[in-house]
Amino acid sequence: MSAALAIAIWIGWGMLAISFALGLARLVVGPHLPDRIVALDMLALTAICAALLFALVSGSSSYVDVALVMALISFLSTVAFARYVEWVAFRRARQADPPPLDHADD
Amino acid sequence: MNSLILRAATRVLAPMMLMLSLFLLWRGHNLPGGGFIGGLVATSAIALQGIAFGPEVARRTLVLPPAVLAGVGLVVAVIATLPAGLVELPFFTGLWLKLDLGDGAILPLSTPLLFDIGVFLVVIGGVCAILLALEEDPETDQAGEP
Amino acid sequence: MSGWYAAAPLIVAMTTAAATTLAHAMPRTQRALSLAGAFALLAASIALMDAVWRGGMIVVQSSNWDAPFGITLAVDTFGAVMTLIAAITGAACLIFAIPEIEERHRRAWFHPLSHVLLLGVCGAFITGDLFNLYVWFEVMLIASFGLMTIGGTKAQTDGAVKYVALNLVATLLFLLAVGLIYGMTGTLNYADLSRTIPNVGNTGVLTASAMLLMAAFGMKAAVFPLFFWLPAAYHTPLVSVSAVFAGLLTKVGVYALMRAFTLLFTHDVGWTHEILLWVSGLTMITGVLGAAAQSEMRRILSWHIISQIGYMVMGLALYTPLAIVGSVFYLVHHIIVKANLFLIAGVAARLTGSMELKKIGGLYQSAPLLGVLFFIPAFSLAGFPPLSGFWAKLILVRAALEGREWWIAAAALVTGLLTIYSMTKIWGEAFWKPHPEGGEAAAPLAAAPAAMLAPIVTLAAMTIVIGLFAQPFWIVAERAAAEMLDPTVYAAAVLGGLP
Amino acid sequence: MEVPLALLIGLLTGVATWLMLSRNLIRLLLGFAVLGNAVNLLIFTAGRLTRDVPPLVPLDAEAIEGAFANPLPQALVLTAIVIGFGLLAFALVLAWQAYVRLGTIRTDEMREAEPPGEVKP
Amino acid sequence: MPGLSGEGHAADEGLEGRFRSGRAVLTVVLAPFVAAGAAPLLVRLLGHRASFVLALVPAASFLWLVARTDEATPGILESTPWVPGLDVALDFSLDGLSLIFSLLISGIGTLIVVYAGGYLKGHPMLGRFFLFLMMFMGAMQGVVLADNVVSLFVFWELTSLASYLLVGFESSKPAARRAALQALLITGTGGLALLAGLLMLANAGGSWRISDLTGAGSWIQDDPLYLPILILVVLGCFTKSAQWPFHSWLPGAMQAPTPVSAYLHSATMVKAGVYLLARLDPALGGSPEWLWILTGIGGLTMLMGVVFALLETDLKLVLAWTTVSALGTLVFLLGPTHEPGAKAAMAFLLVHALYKGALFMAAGNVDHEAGTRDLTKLGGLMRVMPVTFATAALACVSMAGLPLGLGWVAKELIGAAKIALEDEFGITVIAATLTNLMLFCVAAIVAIVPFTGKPTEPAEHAHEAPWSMLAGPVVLSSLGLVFGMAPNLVADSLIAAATTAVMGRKATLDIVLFKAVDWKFLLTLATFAAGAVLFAFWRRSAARWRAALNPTLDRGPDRGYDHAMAGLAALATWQTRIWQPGLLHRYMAASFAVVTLAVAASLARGDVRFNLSFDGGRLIEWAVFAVTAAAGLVAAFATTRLLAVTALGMLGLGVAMIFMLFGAPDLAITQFMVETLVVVILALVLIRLPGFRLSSRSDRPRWLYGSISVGTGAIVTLLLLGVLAEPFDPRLSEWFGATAVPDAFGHNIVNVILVDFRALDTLGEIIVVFAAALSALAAIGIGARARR
Amino acid sequence: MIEVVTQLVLIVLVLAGSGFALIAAIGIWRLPDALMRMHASSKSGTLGGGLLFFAVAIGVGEFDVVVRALAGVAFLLFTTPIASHLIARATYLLGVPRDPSQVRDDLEGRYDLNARVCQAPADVVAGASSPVRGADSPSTGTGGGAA
Amino acid sequence: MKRPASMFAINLMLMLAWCGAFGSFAPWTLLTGFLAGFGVLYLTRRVWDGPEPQYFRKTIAFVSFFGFYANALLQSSILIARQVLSPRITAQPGVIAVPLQAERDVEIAALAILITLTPGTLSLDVSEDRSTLYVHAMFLDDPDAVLHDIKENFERGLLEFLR
Ligand code: NA
Ligand code: NA
Repeated sequence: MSAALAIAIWIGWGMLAISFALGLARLVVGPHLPDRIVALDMLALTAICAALLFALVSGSSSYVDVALVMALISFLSTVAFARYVEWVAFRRARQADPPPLDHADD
Repeated sequence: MNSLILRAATRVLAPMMLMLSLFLLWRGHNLPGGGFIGGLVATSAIALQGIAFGPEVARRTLVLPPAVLAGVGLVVAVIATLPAGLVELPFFTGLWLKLDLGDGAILPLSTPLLFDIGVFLVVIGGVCAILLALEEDPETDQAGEP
Repeated sequence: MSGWYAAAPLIVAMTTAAATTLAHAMPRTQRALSLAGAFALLAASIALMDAVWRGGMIVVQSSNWDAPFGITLAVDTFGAVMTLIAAITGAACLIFAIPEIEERHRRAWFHPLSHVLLLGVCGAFITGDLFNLYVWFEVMLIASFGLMTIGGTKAQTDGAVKYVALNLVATLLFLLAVGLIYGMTGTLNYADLSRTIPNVGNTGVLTASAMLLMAAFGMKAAVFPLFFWLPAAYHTPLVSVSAVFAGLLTKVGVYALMRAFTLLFTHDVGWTHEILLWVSGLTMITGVLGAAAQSEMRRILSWHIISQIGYMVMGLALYTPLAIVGSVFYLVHHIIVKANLFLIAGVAARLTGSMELKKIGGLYQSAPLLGVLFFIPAFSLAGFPPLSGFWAKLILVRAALEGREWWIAAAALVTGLLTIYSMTKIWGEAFWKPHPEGGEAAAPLAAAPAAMLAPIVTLAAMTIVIGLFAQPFWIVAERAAAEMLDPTVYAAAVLGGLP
Repeated sequence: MEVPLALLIGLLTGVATWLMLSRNLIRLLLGFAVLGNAVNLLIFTAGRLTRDVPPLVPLDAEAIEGAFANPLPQALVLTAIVIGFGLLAFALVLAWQAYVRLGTIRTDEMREAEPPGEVKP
Repeated sequence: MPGLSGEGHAADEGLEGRFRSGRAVLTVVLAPFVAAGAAPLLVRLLGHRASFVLALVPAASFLWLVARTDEATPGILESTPWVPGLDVALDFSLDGLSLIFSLLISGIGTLIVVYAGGYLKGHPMLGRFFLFLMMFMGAMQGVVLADNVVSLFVFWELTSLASYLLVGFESSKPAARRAALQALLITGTGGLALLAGLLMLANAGGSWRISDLTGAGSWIQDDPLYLPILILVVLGCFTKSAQWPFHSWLPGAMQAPTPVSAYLHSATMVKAGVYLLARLDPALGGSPEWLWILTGIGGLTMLMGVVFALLETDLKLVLAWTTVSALGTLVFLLGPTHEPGAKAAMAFLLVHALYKGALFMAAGNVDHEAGTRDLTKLGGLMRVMPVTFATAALACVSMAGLPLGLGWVAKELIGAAKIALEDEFGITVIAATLTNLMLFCVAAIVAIVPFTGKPTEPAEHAHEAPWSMLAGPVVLSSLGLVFGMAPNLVADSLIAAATTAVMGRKATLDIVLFKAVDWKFLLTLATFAAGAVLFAFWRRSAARWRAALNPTLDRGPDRGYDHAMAGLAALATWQTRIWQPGLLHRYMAASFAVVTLAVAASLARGDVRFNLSFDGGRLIEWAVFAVTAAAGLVAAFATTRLLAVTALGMLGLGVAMIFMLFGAPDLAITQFMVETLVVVILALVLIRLPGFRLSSRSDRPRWLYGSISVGTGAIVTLLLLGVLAEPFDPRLSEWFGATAVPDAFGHNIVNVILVDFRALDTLGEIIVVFAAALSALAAIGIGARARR
Repeated sequence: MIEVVTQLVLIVLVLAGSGFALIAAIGIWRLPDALMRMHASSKSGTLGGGLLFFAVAIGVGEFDVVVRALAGVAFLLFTTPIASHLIARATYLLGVPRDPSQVRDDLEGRYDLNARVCQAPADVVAGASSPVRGADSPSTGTGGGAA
Repeated sequence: MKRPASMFAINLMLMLAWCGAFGSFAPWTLLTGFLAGFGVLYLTRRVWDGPEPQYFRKTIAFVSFFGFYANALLQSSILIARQVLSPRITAQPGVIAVPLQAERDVEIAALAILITLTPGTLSLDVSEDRSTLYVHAMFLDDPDAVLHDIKENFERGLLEFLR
C-alpha cells in the first residue's frame, strides 16, 4: 500500500470518525423517534464503510464479508424500528389524549 | 407491515439472504461464517418475511414448526457426535470423508460440517420460534393498545 | 472406549430433549419418551458411577484433542456421584410430574425443558473445563427459566422475573471471572489451571478473580448474602419443577464452588476459605431464620435450602479431609431429602387444598402414611439420627470441632435446632392440627395418584438406607474427598505427562 | 489500546450496573445487554489484542505467518454472544408476560411472590 | 489423651478380654424397634389385646437382664460395626449402672404396655401409640446400654423424638401440640449441646467409646476444654432431666396419655440425663465446677419442684412437679462425686421409678374412671376404687419415706450422703430437709385427697379400673414394699453394682433398716410431723396459697419459653424483612455491592501490578471507543425508551467494530447479527409495554446506586488492567494456529474451534438457543391463558 | 503504471466514499426535519458505501472479493431505499412536525390511521374507473401549500 | 429462439466452450468467456429470426439504465452535498403524488427504490389502489419538473427494462 493511499485511508477514517460523532449527536438530540432511527441507520452505514476501509488496510478479504452481511442485514433493524413507529402512530391515532410527541412511545 | 414496496422487495431479498446463509454455512470452516452466522442470516430472512407478510408466510417457509426444526437441528448435532464411537475414537471426534470429484476438486464431508448444519438449524428454529411467537400474538394487531 | 461412559449421560439427555421436542404433537409418545429418557439417564449414570468406582477417574478428550487444547470431560468419584444423584432426582421428579402436569403444562414444553435442565446439571458435573462449565450452567439456567414459568400464576411470574434477573447477573459474573482467569493463565482446562495458577505473579488480581468466581458460584448456590432469588421464586412453580430445582440447582453451584476451591484456587486458603467459612455460617443462620418467618410449606422449605447450603459450604471452608467428606455426604443427602420434601409438600397441598399452613391440617388423621413419609425427610433434614442428615451434620460438626472452629460448629448445631423448629411447624400445622374446615377437609392418601407416591416412597427409603447403612456412603464420600484434596492426581489423569 | 479498552469496559460495566439497579424491568434488561457486551469485550481483551490479522489461515497455506489474533477468546465470545442473546430474548418475552400478568413493568410493584407486609411476627 | 490403661477399673479388668462377640445386648435394644414396626399391624389384628403380645418383648428382656445381674458387676461389652469410617459402632456395655436402668425400662415397660392396652382401649390410633411407645423403649434401652458417644446420642435423640410424638398424641388439642414442641425444642437444644460436648470429649480422649473415656480416670479435667465440655454435657443432661431452668417442658408433657407420663416422664426418659451424668462421673466428676453446678442446680430444682407440686390442683401435675423435684434430688446427689451420694442416688432412682410409676398409673385410673384429675373436684374414691387407692397409698408410703417402703431406705442413704456433705453445704442440707418435709405433704395429698371424704360428683359414676390397668400399679407398689422390707434383694445386685459403675471402684452396701434412735432419727420423725402439719395447713388454705403465689412464682421458665418463641419469631421476621424485602432493585444493589466489595478487598490481598502501557492507537480506534462509550452513557441516562434502545444498537455496533479492529471478523458479524435481531425482538416487545415515563428516576437512591455503579465499573477496569500485566501464555492459540489446517482441515481457526476443537461448547450453546426458544414459548403460554 | 493508476483510483474512491458518508452524517445533523434527513442518509450514505465497496474490489483484486463487493453494492442499493421508505412512511404517519419550508403536501388527509391504508388523491379516486392513466396526467395535491 | 432464457443458455454454453479451450475454469476465465460469448452472440444476432431478440435489448437496456442510474445517484448525492454544505438550507421540501403507470408489484417497488436513490426524491408510500406513488421531494420549487423527471426518466427506463 502506498503512503498516499495510507494517508487517504487515514483521512477517510477521520471523516468516518466525524460521521460517528454527528450520527450519535442526532441520535441523542432526536427530537423524535424517526430522527433517532435515521441516525442509527446512518451509523450502521458508517460502520459498513469502516469495515471496508479495514479490508483495504488489512488486505484481508474477510472484512468484505463483514460489510457484505451488514449491507444485507442492517436494514432489518431499521424496518423493525419503522414498524414500531407505525404502531406508535396507530396507537396515538386511537388515544384520546396522546402523550407529547417527543415522548411518543412512552 | 402493509407495504407493497417492502413486500415486493422481500420476495427478492429473502431468497437472497437464504442463499447467503447457505453460502456462509458452507464455507464457514475456511472463511468467516459457519453455522451460527449462517443461521442468523437465515433467521433474518425469515424475520423479514414475518415483518412483510406476517408470521404465517414465514412459518410456511420453515416447513416445520420452528421448535421442531430446532429439535431436528439438535438431533443432527447429536448425531454428529456419535460416529466416532464406531471407529473406537472418543466422543465427538471429527471424521472426514473427502470425496474426490476428479480434477483435483475435493468435496470434504465431515462430522464437523454435519454438526455445523445442526447448529445452523437450531439457530434458525430457535430464534424463529421466539420471533414468530411474538409476531403471532393476537396483540400484534392491536399493538399499541395499552 | 471407557470415555463413552462419561459422554453417555449427556448424549442420553440431549437425545431425550430432542426426541420429546419432535414428539410434541403426540402426548403419549412424548411422555413415554420422557420417562424412558429419564431411566436411560439413570442407567447411564449408574454405569458411569460403576466405571469410575472400579476403574478410577474417567477422562475423555472430547473430539480427540489433547488437553488442554480441546474440552476434557473428567469424571472423578465426586462428579460421578453427583451425576448419579441428579439422575435419580430427575427420574423421581419426572415420575411425579406425570399426574401433576396438565395438558397445558405439557404443551408448554415441560418434557424437553426438563431434560435440558438435567443435561445442564450433568454437563456441569462431568466437564473438566471452566468455560464449558459456564456453558452447561447456561443450559441449566435457561431451561430453569422456562420451567419456572410453566403454569402461569401471578406469583410465578413475579418470582420468575426476580429469579431471571438475579441469575442473569450471576451468569455474567461467572463469565467475567472466566475471562479474567483465562487472561492470566491462558488456559481453561481445570487440570491445566490447577498447574498454572500457582505461577501467576499478580496474586492480588488472581485472588480477586477467584473471589468473583466465588461470588458467581455463590449466587448460584444461594449463599449469604446472594441468595435473594431463591426465596423469591422457589415456592411458585409446579411442584415437580420446584422439587427438581430444590434438589439440584443450588447444588450445582456448591459443586462448582467445591471444584474451584479444591482444584483451582488453593493459593490463599487463609483468605478465600476463611471468607467461605463466614459465608457458610451466615448462610445457615439467615436461611434458617428466614424459614422460621414463613408459614407456607414450600417457602419454609426454600429457606431451608439456603441454610443447608451453608452446611455444604462449611465443609469446603474448613478444608480438611473430614470436612470435605462431610460436604459430599451432605450434598448427596440433601438433594434426596429436599427434593422429596417438595414432592411431599405437593401431595400435602393436593390433599388439603393449600400450601399455606394456616389453611390446612388434618393429615395426621386422614393420611398417616404421608406423615411417615414426611417425617423421614423432615427429620433427616433437621439432622435427626439415625437418618441421613444426621451423619452429614455429625461429620461436619466433628470436623469443625477438630479444627477448633467453635463458632461454626455452634452455628451448625443451632441451625439444626431451628430446622427442627421449622419441620415441626409443618408437622404441627399440616398434620397434627385439625383442618380448619373440619374433619373431612383433608383427603386420604388414596386420593393422591400412585405415580406421585412412588418417587416419594423411593426417596424416603433412600434416606433411611443412607441413615442406617451409612458406611458404604461414607466410603464413597471419603474417596471423593481424597481425590478432591489431591489436585495433582486430577491433573495427572487429565494431562498425562504434559508439564 | 488495551488500557483505553479496559477503561471503556469499566465504563460500560458501571453504566450497565446503573441500569440494572433500575426498577424498570426494561432498563434492567437493557443493562443486562450492556453488561453482556462489556463482559464479552473483557474476554476478548483478556486474550490480548492483535490488530487487523484475523485467525484465518490463507487457503493455500498450512499456517499463518507471523502474529495473528488469538482465536480462542473469539470462539468463547462468539459462544457467549449467542448465549447472551438467547437469555435476553427470553427475558424480554418474560418482561412482556410480566406486564400482561401483573400489569406493571416496575419491579417494585411486582409483589405477588413476596407480598408486602406478609411476614408478621 | 492420657493412656487408656493405668488408672480406672476398666483397665484393671482388661477391656478387650471382656468383649462378647454376641448380639444379646443389641437384641435387647433392637427388639422393641422390631415390635414397634409390627405394632400397627398387631393392633389392627388384635385390637387392644395386642398389648399382651407386645409386652412379651420387654418382659423377655427383663428376664434376660435379671439373669445377667451377676455378670453386670464386671460388665459386658459388645460391639457391632456400624459406620467404621466414622468410628461409630453399636458398642454396648452392660454394667451395674446400665443394668439398673435397663431393668427399669424393660420391667416398667412391660407393665406400661399392658396398662396402655387397657387405658387406650378402643382408641383409633392405638397402633400408632404402640409404634411410638415401643420405639421409645428401644431408644431408651439404647441410651443406657450404648458405649459409643455417637450411638448414645442417636438413641438419646430418638427418645426425644418418641416423646414428641407421644406428648402430641392427642394432636387435635393445641395444648398437646405446644407441649410436644416445647419438650422437643428444649431437649433438642440440650441434645445438640450434648452432641458437641460428647464430640469434644471424644476428640480430646481419642476414642468414641464411652468405656475408654470413663475408664481412663479424670484426665479430661486437665484439658483446657474441660469447662466447655462440662457445660455442654451438663446442658444436655439438664434439659433432658428437667433441671431448672429447663424443667418447664415436663409439666407440659403431662398432656400425653398417662401411660406415657408414667413411663417416659417419670420412670425412664427423664432419668436419661441423670444416667449420663452418672455415666460420665468418672471422667468429668470430682471437679469443683461439677460439684457446684450439679449440687446447686439439682438442689434448686429439688426444692422448686416440690413447692410447685403443693400449688397444683391437677393430680398429674402434682406428680410431675414431684418428678422434677426427684430429678433435682438425683442430680444433687451426683454432685459431690462420693460414694454415699452415688449410692443414695442409685437407691432413690429405683425407689422413685417404682412409686412414681405406680402413682401415675393410679392417677391415670382415677382420671380414666372418674373423668377428672382435678384435686378440688375429687374425693371419696376409696370405696369405688379400692385397689387403686391401695396402690396409691402404698406408693405414697415410699414417696413419703415412711418405714416399710423402699423410700425409707433411700431416705436413709440420702441422709448419709447429706451428712457427708454437711461441713461444706449447710444450706443444701436444709434444702433437702425442706424437700423431704414437703414431699411428705404431697404424698399425703395424693394418697388422701382423691380417695377419702365424701364422694364427689365424679366419684359417683366411677368404677374400679380393669385388671390390665391395675396390674402395673399393684406390681410396682408391692415391689416398693417388698424391697423396703428386704432391701438386700436389691442392695448388692442393683444399687451397689450401679454405684460401682458410677464411682469406678468397687462399692458395697450394707443396709440396716433401723439403726439406733439418734438425733437423725428424731429429725426424721420431726420431718414427718412437720409434713403432717403442712398437709393440714394445705387442706385449709391451698386455694389461698395458689392465689397468692401463682402470680409471682408462676412458671417463669415456661413463660420464658413463650418469650423465647416470640423472640425467635420476631428476630426471624426482622431479619427476613431486611434480607428479603421482595424488591428486586434492592436485591440487585446488594448483590453488586457485596461482590464489588469482596473483590476489592481481595485485590489487596497480594501482589498487584497493573498494565498501564499505552501505544497511542489509531484514530479510528479512538473514534470507535468514544462512540461506544458515548452510546453506553446515552443508554444509561436516556429518558425515552427509543433513545435507550437505539443507543443500545449503537453500542452493539461499536462493539462489533472493536471486534473488527482487532482481527475478529466472525465476531463482528455475529455481534452485528445478534444486535439486529435483538432490535427486532425489542421492537416487538416494547410496543406492548408502557414506556419510561412510568418509571421516574427520582425513586432511585442516586448517590448510593451511583457509587455502586462507579465502584463496579472501577473494579472491573482494575481487574482487567491487572490481568493484562501478567505475561500471556499463548500455548493454546499457537497450537490452534498450527493444528487447524493440517489436523482439523479448516482455515477459519475460530470456526474450527467452534465445530471441532471446542465443539462441546458449541453443542451446549445451541442447546441454550433451543431451550431459550422453548422457554420463551412456555412463558408466552402464561399470557395466552391470562387473556382467556 | 497500472500500479499508479490503481492507487490513484483507490485514493479517489476512498476519499469520495468516506466523504459521502460524512456528507450523509452532516446532512443528518444539519437538515431541519426527519424526512429531509432521510434524503441525506439514503443517497449519500449509499453512494459512499458503494464507492468503498468498489475501492475494495479494486484494491484486493481477487475474483471472489470482486464478486462479493459487487454483491455488497447491490445489497446496499436494494436495501437502503426500502428502509428509507419505511421510516419515511412511519414518520409521516406519526405526524412529526415538518420544517416550515415545506411547500406542498399531497398526502395530507389521505391516510386513514384506523384502517391503516393510504388513499390515492381525491381526483384519482374519483376517476378510478380508468385503469390506464397517462403519464402526463397532472396531479394537483389537495393539501398543497406550506404546512 | 428469442426468449431471454434460451439465449442465456446459449451464452453459457459458449462460456463453457471458452473455458474448455483455455483448459481453465478459474473465475476470471468464466467471466471473460461469458463476456466474449455475449459479444459473439450480439454480433450474430441477425441470424435469429424476427426482430432483435429481447435478450440483447434487455441486457443493453439494463446496462444503459444502470449507467444512467449510477449517474443519477451521483448527481443526487452531489445535490445533497451542496445543500448540506451550504451555509443556509434553502430546500423547499414537500410531498407530491405521482400517478403510476407501473402496475405490477415488482415494477412499483423497483420504481420506488429508484426514486429514493435519485436526486431530491424519496418514496413515501403507494396508495392502496396502486394508482399513486407519494414522493417526498427535497427541492420542490417546480413540482411539475420533478414529476416529469420521475415519469419520463425513471419510470419509462425502468419499464423498458422490466417489460
Ligand atoms: Na436448590
Ligand atoms: Na436447615
